[in-house]
Amino acid sequence: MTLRARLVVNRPAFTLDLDLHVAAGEVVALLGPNGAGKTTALRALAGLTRMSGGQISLRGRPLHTLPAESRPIGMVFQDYLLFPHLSALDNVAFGPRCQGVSKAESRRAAAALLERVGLAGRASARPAQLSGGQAQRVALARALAVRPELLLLDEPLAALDAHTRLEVRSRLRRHLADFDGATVLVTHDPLDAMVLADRLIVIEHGAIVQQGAPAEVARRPRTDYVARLVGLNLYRGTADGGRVKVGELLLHTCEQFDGPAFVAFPPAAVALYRSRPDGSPRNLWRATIDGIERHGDNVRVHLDGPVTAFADITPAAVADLDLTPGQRIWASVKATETHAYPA
Amino acid sequence: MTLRARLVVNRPAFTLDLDLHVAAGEVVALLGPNGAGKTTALRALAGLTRMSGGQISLRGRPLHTLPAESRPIGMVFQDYLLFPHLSALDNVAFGPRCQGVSKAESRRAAAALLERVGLAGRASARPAQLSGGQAQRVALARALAVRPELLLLDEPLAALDAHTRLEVRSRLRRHLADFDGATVLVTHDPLDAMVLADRLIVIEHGAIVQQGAPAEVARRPRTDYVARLVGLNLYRGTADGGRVKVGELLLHTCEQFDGPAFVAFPPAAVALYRSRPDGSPRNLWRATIDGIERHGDNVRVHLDGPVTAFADITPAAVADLDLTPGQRIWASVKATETHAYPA
Amino acid sequence: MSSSAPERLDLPGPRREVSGRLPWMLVLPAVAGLVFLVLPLAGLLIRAPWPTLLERLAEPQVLEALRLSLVSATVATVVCLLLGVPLAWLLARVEFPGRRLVRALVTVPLVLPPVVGGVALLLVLGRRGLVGQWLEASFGITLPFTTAGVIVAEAFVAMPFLVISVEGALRGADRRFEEAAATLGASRWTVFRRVTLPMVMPGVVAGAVLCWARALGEFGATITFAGNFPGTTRTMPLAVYLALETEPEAAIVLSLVLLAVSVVILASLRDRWVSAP
Amino acid sequence: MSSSAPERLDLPGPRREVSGRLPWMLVLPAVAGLVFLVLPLAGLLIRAPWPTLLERLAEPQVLEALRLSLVSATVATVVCLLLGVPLAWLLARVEFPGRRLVRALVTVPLVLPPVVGGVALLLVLGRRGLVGQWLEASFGITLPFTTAGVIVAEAFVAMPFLVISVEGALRGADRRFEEAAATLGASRWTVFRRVTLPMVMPGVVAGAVLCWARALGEFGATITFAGNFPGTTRTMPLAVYLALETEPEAAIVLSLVLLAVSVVILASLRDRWVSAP
Amino acid sequence: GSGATSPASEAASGGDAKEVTVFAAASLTGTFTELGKAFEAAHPGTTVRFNFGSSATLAQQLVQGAPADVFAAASPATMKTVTDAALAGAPVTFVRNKLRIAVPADNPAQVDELKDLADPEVKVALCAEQVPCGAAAARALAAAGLKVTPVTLEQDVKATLTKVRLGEVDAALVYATDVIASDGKVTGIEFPEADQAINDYPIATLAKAPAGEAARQFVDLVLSRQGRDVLTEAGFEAP
Ligand SMILES: Nc1ncnc2c1ncn2[C@@H]1O[C@H](COP(=O)(O)OP(=O)(O)OP(=O)(O)O)[C@@H](O)[C@H]1O
Ligand SMILES: Nc1ncnc2c1ncn2[C@@H]1O[C@H](COP(=O)(O)OP(=O)(O)OP(=O)(O)O)[C@@H](O)[C@H]1O
Ligand SMILES: [Mg+2]
Ligand SMILES: [Mg+2]
Repeated sequence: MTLRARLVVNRPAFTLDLDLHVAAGEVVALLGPNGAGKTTALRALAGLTRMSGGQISLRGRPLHTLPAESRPIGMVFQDYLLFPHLSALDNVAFGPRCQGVSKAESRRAAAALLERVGLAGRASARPAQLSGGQAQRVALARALAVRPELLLLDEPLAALDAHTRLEVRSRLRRHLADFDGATVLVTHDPLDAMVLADRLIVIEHGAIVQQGAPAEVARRPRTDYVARLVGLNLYRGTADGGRVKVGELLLHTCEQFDGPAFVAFPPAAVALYRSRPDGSPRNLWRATIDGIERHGDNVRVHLDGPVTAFADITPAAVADLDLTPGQRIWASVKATETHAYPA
Repeated sequence: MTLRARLVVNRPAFTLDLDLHVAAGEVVALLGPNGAGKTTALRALAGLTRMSGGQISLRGRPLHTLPAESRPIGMVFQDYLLFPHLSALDNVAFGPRCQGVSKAESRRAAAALLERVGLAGRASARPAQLSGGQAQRVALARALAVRPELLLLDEPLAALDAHTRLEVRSRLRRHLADFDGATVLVTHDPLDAMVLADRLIVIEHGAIVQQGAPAEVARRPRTDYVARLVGLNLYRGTADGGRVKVGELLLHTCEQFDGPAFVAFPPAAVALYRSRPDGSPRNLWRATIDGIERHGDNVRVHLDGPVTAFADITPAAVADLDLTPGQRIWASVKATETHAYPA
Repeated sequence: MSSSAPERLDLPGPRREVSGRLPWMLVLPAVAGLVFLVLPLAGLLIRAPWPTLLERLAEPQVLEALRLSLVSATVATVVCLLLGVPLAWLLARVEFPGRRLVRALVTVPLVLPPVVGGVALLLVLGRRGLVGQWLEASFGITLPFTTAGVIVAEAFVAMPFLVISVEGALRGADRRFEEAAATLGASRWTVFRRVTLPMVMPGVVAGAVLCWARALGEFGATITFAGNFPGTTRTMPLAVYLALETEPEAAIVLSLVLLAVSVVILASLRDRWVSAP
Repeated sequence: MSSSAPERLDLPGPRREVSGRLPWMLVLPAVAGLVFLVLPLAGLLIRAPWPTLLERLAEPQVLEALRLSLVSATVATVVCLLLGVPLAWLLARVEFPGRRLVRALVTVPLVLPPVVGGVALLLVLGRRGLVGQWLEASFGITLPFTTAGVIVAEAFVAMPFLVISVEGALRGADRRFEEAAATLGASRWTVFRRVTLPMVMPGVVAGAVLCWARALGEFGATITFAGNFPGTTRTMPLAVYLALETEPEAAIVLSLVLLAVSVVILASLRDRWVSAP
Repeated sequence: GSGATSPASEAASGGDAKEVTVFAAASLTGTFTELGKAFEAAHPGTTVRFNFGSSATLAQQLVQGAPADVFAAASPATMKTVTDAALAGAPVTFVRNKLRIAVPADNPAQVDELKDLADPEVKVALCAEQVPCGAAAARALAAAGLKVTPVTLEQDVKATLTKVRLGEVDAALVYATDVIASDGKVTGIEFPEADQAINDYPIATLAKAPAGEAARQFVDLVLSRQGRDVLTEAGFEAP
């Protein structure tokens, strides 16, 4: 293990208490809703927020006793924090300079890094003259420039446009693959997390609610937040063989087991009917339309009823069914698309 | 037309020159790569950046002769700019107070707006105590509080987590639907643009490169940036009946016309083969693998060759084909999936 | 390990800063600077005639001078705030021709030896002065040799401190918050009052402290413009000057009284104000 | 219309500000403040004996005093920067017990009447002073009656201006940039030198200007501590004071020379520094 | 406070003058304060308000229209500024002040007479020639035919005395009154050349004296036997 940490931060209305273990070369993504404590956790790792308890060790050496500047970390901040009085180049060269590298050498390294993030032409610009996304890329280059053992990224791609994002994401991925230290990445974007991370840690209210490989988390969400993140409808209930009781509703599933359970199905698996259908779907309930919005090429329908659910249907289907908010409707899901797993 | 504007801003290394017409109740999304001039355009509309030329009229009245504070606008900034010395509530109440509404009434309205963005519980927090996403939502509420005729949003959802984003997005959508003024929205997220906007304007290097309904733009991208944004491979060539010549390569398409043309096909339509296939696909070429990355549940393969392209294939296919970067390979696309349209 | 109860950190010292060791390159000169500023005070304390100190403090003249000093310095500071903060704003936020010259002119009262400043005030606001004549004829106001004159002299000498501090703070402030306020419909006055001013409050407080302290110690302009009448214009520094004529020890006592009062006032006020935003 | 050539805006006036009309609530007091500061200067200008002015300026004694004033004020400002900026940093960035008291003590030289300040300096650094005795015995250094003494007196009186301005600027600066620098491996000293200091440069410049101007106008402490001898310790304010005793016109001329020189220097320097970041 | 109008104009508007405003040189602080009390005792209902300062500053204030009844200056030159402006009647010299050599109580440089000051080893402080004590010192030294190089030329006699009190200089030329006021911390040495450099203190009522009669009565008190006793006790000499 490269990084082993227990991070405890107490604030008046908020407590963070996390165990974080990241192997050498591993990329861990920290996901969670706004205010979950992701930034706080990164700041504690960086030595910028005092911990109320816990400890951090990196490659066996204790880190929490070191001041921020002695920790072998690189950090990209949520709002960049580029030094306003230095050019983009000098911002990137700042770290190497602090490590005692000569001025000329630092600038050469910085220029190379700026090139890598596609900003060779803006090297002499001040941060105030950079657009939001340009600034973000300079911040990324600045953090990479110190050749850190632990890389901390607070939403490194949030301000990038889709085009640049793809490029920087895949470059970042390659860099992270070369990188033999530990990486902790905060992001809101499930795609970033899936592409970049080897493991996801989902935190809510300062505590871990789920962790695992991206595919595992995506398949078996354990909280509403994760379910929305990966685009599934999720319920908690009690399994009894092949059936799970969720409130009033009984859902048939493929899995067979007993006890507390989660049930999940994708919005696209939900079919809607104006009148009660006489078909094979085993899971059927009466719902009220709460809202309709475009969602990619499809339309996402918000359903209220014994369970709240999203249904994704085609625009053609919306026209056929003549759906309007407030309307009563039948919803069904095939048992084969409904997955249950122990809670 | 509610808003008619021609925005001209000259900077040493950058010129913005846009025509912008937004109808009452219409939502226009401004998309473009980093540094394209999106923020500059919004600032010119708001009266914060001096225009070098052009004019703005809103409901027939000239706007460009008014100072910023007299323009009936609401603006959400890319980096929030919440007043650090005021509580969240007082930030939101600031606008109404400036319009002469009584203190008690302003605070009531502000509290209602905070409730709408789901932050009723953080009303008394200072901006420094809010997480990034919370701050963004307060900024949104603050801009809505002035009941603007023209709403300017600079990446209003960028810092929100997927869960909150969905909620705030659909709430924002509902608000924009009620709203009878014009809205201009800057975003990097194609989904935000598709869901929220009635029309997209894509700008690059300060000029409009494409505009139209979201579906139209998504189907027929006209620049590389837009193609990546909507996830298509795009090439420019010369059509000659059902065939388009792109560099060395001849691509067969469904459409029949002559002259300069764009050709587009989705990455998922690209099939890869270790040896030359003997099948129906008419469009076949030899490519080199430039990179491989996870992309959602699939794998995205970067191809080099007569044309550069992305191919999305399943992880199982990667294993079967035993793909590695640098490898030579055959790529094909069916003519039925290849769309051409005049350039 | 991952499920163990949170352990307390074992940090050396009770107040260890997160951001590391103090750099001696900064601490050493800082301490040297502090010693340089405070040591002369120690000299005064050693020389002070402690036995007679209390009895001197009870003299009504001393209390009168102290009260007058505090009142006039405070009123002068208020005057400076009312005129100086807008002036600083003008210099920092409005482009006008000759701004550079105006900015340099603001420092004039700083460079002018205070006694000459007093003469200049007499030339302008004295009974036969340019403006003074007219003030007396039209409104019956005479400033020289009155408490109002003391305030005018102190404000004249102390205002540059305020203006320059506040201007520096204004230039350092992020103007984009003002832009955000403008998009919310705030006029420049509202922006100033509700956004700019609260954001530069630490700078204003620092300026006001400088201004108040300078006004409290003002001597040359005051004695020249307002004279030296007990009860109306004899502030502590003037009393100190007269005491130097007769008994130098008394002058030290009076200075220490002035210092003690101002240190107590500053120590009790400033942190509260400064830490507000 | 959408394809017409860009038209020039027809804006009233050549320098119209984007953010709207100037608020009279600010402009009025600002102008009043400016008049208040500059009007007495007008009084001096009117009274100045213009015919004899040039001839007086040619006097070698005047040039000597001017040179001495500029040199000693500049050296004193450098001393204040070297000691005062670290002290301001200590007060703004390091928590230590008694910080509030120390912050108030820093203002002591402001409140102390300058003559008493000079006496205090003599008590400590004079020939028989606490430290002065030892300085003379060990290093043969005596400060009173030397140019070094002038610098010490000026630095003592002027340093609080620098410390308080810079401290205000430091408190106003966004500390998160310092955090970012720390994560890049910068020690607190490097953070200070390469991030904090450049970011608060406008505040430092403002403080240095105040400090320099105050040192240039220093009179009481200088004459008391360093004495008054042409060529070594007679600065312009001392020359002005003595001239005032016999010919007030000459004093006005000397003051105007001092003012003109400082206004020219400040007007030519400050904008360049201030607008840098 | 009562700051809106000046004390003197209040007295003037009272018709029957109840207040005498005296502008006096700072070196008269002790003696005049005592005489003021005596005057108030002798004229119940009348108060004396003093404005002590440097004679030059006071003259400047008077020329600029300061309302005052009496001006007592520390040198004829400053009085002349006021009489030249036709602001005062004929001045009368009411006391004179003689120079002394002042040395620290332990007299480290063993100074006994004026010519010792010419020794380059002796650190000497003099008043600047622009102020009365400096002018007097120059005259005395000229009379003795001595060339003294001081280390400093002080702006007033008290500043000069301070340098001696604190031992910064070995000797200085100050007034006899200053030596007496120093309470033994400074030793005064008489020297014969002092007779050539006597400083006169003139006093005058001002032309537009609002207190009129009372002002003349105060001047009379200063010139009276009682006034002379107070002044000579402080070290002044009768003219
Ligand atoms: N300086 C502070 N003082 C008090 N509370 C704070 C402070 N900074 C953050 N908080 C609170 O601590 C909690 C965690 O904040 P944090 O910034 O770590 O969230 P986050 O997960 O990074 O959210 P986001 O995704 O919105 O950036 C939030 O409730 C926030 O309001
Ligand atoms: N104050 C400035 N001075 C000079 N150039 C600037 C300034 N602000 C922006 N620019 C330049 O103007 C161009 C447009 O910038 P703008 O901020 O409008 O881009 P943007 O489209 O909003 O980008 P992003 O998506 O990254 O926010 C960029 O090339 C940028 O570098
Ligand atoms: Mg965060
Ligand atoms: Mg932008």
